[in-house]
Amino acid sequence: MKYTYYPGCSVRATANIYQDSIDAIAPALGVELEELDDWNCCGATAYMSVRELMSFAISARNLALAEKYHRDLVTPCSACYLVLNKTNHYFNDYPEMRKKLGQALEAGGLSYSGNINVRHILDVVINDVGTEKIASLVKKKLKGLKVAPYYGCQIVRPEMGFDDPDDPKSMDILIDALGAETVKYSLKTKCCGASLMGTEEKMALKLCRELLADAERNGAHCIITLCPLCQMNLDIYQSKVNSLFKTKFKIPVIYFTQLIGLAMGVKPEKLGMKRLGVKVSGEMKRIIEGA
Amino acid sequence: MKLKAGIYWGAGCGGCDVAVLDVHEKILVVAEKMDLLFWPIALDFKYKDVEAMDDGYLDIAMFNGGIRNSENEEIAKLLRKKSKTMVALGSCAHIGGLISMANFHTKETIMSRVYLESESTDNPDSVLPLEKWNGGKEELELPRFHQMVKTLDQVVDVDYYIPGCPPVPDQIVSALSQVWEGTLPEKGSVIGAGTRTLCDECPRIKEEKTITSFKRTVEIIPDSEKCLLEQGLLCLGPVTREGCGARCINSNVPCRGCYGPLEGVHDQGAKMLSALASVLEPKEEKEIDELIGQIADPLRTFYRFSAAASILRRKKV
Amino acid sequence: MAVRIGVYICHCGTNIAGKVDIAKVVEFAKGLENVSLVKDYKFMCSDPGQALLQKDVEDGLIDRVVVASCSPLMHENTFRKATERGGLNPYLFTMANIREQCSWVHIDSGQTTDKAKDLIAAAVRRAFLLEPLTKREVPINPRTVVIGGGIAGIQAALDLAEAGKKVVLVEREPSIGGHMSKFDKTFPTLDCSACILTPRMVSVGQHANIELMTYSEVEEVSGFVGNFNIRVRKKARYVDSELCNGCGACWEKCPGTRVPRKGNVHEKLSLGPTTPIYMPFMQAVPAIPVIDTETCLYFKDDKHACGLCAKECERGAIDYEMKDEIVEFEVGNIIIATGFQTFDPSVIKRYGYGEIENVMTALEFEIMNCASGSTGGKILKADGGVPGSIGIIHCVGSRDKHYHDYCSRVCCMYSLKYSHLIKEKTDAEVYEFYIDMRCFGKGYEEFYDRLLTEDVRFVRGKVAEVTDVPTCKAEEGKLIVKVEDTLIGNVRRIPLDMVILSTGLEGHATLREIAKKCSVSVGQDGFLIEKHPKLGPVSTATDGVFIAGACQSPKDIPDTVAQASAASSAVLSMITREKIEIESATAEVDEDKCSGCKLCNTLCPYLAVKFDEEKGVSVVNQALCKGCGTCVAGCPSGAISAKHFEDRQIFAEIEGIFSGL
Amino acid sequence: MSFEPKIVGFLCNWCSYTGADLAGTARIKYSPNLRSIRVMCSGRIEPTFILKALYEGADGVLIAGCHPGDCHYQEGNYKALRRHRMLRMILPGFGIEPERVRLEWVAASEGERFATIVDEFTEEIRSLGPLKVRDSLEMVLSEDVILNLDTAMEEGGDANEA
Repeated sequence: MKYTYYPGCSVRATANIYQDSIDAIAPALGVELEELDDWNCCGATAYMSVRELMSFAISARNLALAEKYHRDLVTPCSACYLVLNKTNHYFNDYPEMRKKLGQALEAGGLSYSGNINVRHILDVVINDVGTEKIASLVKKKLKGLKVAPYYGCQIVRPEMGFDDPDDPKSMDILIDALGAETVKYSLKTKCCGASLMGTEEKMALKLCRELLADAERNGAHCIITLCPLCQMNLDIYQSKVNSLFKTKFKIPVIYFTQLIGLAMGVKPEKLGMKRLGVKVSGEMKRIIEGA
Repeated sequence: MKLKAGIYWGAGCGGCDVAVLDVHEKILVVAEKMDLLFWPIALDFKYKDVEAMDDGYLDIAMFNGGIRNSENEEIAKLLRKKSKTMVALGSCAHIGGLISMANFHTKETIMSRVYLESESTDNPDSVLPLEKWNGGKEELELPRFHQMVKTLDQVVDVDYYIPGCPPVPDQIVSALSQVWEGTLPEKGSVIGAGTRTLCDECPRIKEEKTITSFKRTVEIIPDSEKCLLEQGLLCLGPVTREGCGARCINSNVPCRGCYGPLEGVHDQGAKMLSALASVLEPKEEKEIDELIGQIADPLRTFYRFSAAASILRRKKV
Repeated sequence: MAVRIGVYICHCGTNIAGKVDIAKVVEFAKGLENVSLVKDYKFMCSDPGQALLQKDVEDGLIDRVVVASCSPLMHENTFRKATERGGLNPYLFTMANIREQCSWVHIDSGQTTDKAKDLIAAAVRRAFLLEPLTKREVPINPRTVVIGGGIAGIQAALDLAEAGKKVVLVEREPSIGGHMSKFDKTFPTLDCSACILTPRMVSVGQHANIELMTYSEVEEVSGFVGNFNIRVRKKARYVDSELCNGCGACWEKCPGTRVPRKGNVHEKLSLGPTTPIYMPFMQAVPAIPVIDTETCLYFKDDKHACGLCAKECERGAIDYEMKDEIVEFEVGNIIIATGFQTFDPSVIKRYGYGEIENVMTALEFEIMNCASGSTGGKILKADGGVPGSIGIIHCVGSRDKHYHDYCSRVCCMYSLKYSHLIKEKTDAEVYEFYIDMRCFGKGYEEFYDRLLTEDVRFVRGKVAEVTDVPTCKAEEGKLIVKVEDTLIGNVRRIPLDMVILSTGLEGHATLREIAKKCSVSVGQDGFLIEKHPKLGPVSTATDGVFIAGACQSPKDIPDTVAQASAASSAVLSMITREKIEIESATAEVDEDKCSGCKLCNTLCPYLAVKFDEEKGVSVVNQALCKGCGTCVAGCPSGAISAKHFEDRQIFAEIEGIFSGL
Repeated sequence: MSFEPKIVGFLCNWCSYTGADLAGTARIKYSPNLRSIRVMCSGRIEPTFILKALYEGADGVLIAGCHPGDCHYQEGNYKALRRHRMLRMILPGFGIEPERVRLEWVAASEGERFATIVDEFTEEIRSLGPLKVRDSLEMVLSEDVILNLDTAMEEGGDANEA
């Protein structure tokens, strides 16, 4: 299965462990990712509310480039997934926007017909690769590992495309397929506060605390996520949450791709496990190393 | 007294004339009852022989082939004048026949296709048929190629129709016997055929129909016991008059509609379309389009034999 | 003899004459083929107007009638009758609609007049080809089947039975009573539901004219108005109703359970015994238990070791070998009263139903309130404690684009009733989260006013979510309702002990199936479509099939009872007629032309077209045919014709439209 | 004078004809180009009727039935839909734009919608221009016309010698 790959900025910087873990497992899953040549910023969420048209135009450039590949465009980042899909939607459903974007692209010597399918890498893993195949690749039993699936907000709002936005289950079934245990995690689609971290830090930390507390209350050994922003927020800022709210959270927050890698027996270093903010310890360490 | 008869071919393939010959030994019965006074394909007669006849001299004229050019039309009118009974023999004279599929093209496109564009054409000077040619001493005149194909009854008054492409020989004899026995039905009737559609004489098992896919004959070997339409083959039997003895059906091939529709059906193609659409399975526009998209050349499938007799008759220009 | 058509052109005061040049149209009509007289009149539908054409028919001046006036939907019948009074077959009349679809809708008077001419020319051509049709009558079987034994079915059955007519009442559940039997009090009067319902249920059980079939389902309906055949499956109860005296010894000794053994208070909610052999509630009619084979130990165990109830039954009424029974009978009319089911709120994940303890549906809360139920009418939390605060969320599944667009009409009122009951029984704080309060019935607004004085907190806003994840101390161990209070313009988080979801009403899951059996249509909202939304609320497109209660739309009890009585009186009016005229303009097969291709066999929604194996042709059952013409268009050989809408008549109309060109 | 299209409408009795009546009752104004023929159900409408209307001189044909799921006769409108989709496939063969035959769902309560549809359709047909099937056919036939037989023979009888 070959796809056009749109990495987005995060996985090439703050979230490079995401990229590492994808690289480590993709060949085994039979997923070939050909990077979109000359891609640019997705347009990002914040910019969209400041200069909408400009933002759409930036985003549409990626879609126009991708069209030449005649394949689905896959991104690992929820923000990119949201923005690219939103651009697609506006381009296809609003003739006025289509016209304007068409002109903008034309000025850059490009054109777009609106036929690119933008997908999240989780969608590819669950629906194209399939849990059956994933289960067959498991070498290390993760039995007893309690995992809280955290989907975050951008992938489900306003709609998810490949799962129920109110109660997504894709990572839940993935956890089952890997032999670990899904913990009930009712905040799975609540905001982690990432976009507030620069402006309203205390509010953002409060949102993080709620997510961490609920995971801990439900006995989770770790949280898995599919978004570079969520991961960074919950992982890097965990110590700040602890100092502000006098809590003692020590919950590793990893990418679902890392969990797959661990189960497949990939060396933790290759998955970027050593570069996490909150290191794997206690029960989780015992299960991972013991298995 | 022997009946006086004439047979003529208009625009056709000659299959109907052959069908007349195919009555085999029964031709003797025919010969006993009738004198053939005009049959250009088989016997040496001239138009002037016909012209010389008194009006109504012939008891019966059987005209096969459609009306494609001015000669066809002239002779149709001439024979009408000279005969008491005018019979349209075969699909072309009856409902236009295969040749009337030409009505989906204009005269110009046909001419250029045949004389200029076709793969086998060698015509470097782009010469097209002329209607008149002046050779200095004398002027030659060729029949004019008409804009469209017409059925016989679109140019003259027709008394009876014997359908089929070609008509079944036995049916020709039985129709003719009605002439000499004086048992002809009401004027305008179809003779030498049944009063129901082909499904009546089709021996296959018919069930209630819900069509989920269309197949072409090259794609499957149909079950020879079951209704072909139910197997997804576009069989025009339901909309076609019986009388052929289900020739195609018995060869495991769907009916193509040569015997034409029953009385009261104004447009064989549209009727088939209406009936067929009724029993398709899908209800959503997209699914419907997907399914009917499987029909190869729907226009010429539904109107294979009856284009000239259809309501619209031709492609509008 | 030549056809003589009379054309009558109506001015309709100035309604037509104001826009259509009547004089020109009259002149035009006079010039049409086969028209022997043309008259115009101020109001054709008036008595003198009708008399005008009637007399011309009587005098033998004309033998076809065309009236150009309003819509046939308005006055076709009027003029048909006038034609008939004149001595002509009413089907030799036709109409041209030059008002609703002409003079009222166009601006340019010249174009309007031209259109009127075309429409009249079309009608005249059609009239020329019209054929007389015979009126057809069928006798009506005086017996009626009522499907559904809720309050609607009970009311309809009793009305008919009291009038001396035989009724078969078919109920899916082991007892009649429906949803109303699960209610404790009814709004707004707060009278006890059981007290008003039970006597009616008993009357149904005892009435000589009512044959009651409970735990039974209608399997097949065939036939047509006045002459329906009904096939019912009586499901095996495993208790012989002839022998059982309802003593209860069986369930008292039964060791099994239908509810989770270790379940909490809410999971164990029940009105009747929770054993596998049970009565749904104590006032059940008939008072005969039934065995739930899913949970019964005898049936679950291959060795059939249990058998305790059979040992306990003094009358030997328990019969484990009992089989389903098929019963067939004939009736003249059908009343569908299958009621509603409540919306399943578990699909709204945000409200946590089924996930979070103490989030319950209205119906569960209703059962909890019932004095004879498993909590003895006490309002309790899942752990058995007394709630200190309760929230009621309105419009769950109703007025919501994602679920049902419509308002369920009863939720506001029952929610108010709950507030009152909670206040009466506990000291709990009560919150009502509403979008709009809809208190439209008699005494409803007064009830709302009363609740406003009972210290209930009304919060106007659609609840975003119900969660058990706390964000502060005060929320720990509570359900938190997150809602935008639109009256103060703030998002609030309100910690509560219990949340009741006021779930909406929807057509019963089996409604589509029963509708199909009875040839009745289901609308996009999932309820049955009545004949006319205003003027035919209890009849349907199928003659002899009537509807009552919440199967037509969400309804409260008074409206349901009213509609049930309306349905039964409609049935009575049919029965009293003894005979009914049925559609004359039906489809007909010319058997000489039909080849038996069976193409038409699947087309009829009323199953009127059947294949006659003996003759080898398809035939249209004239009594079942409603004249839609679908089979006619589908018949490839032209063997089926539509009386009054024949091909040639429609062709003539088309030609008429263009005859003036 | 600008081209005034003539459109034939086939309306089902229960939804569309009633909807059209409602437009009247509400005095909603719309183009006067439609001439309606009432049938009981859109399931009765045969492609033959449409071809006939086009042949006789209609520039466009409107078929209107109940919305899917709301058919008075349960499923007649689905048959109308399928027939319409199939008819669209063959119309170009007869040189007729498929857009000239339009299928719409109009409920009994949709008077305004009916008026809008008629207005829109009228304008669409206006922009497509006149159809004139019959006129064009007659013109073609006149090009082919054979002289009266008797005169033809008098004038050119000799030419027939073969």
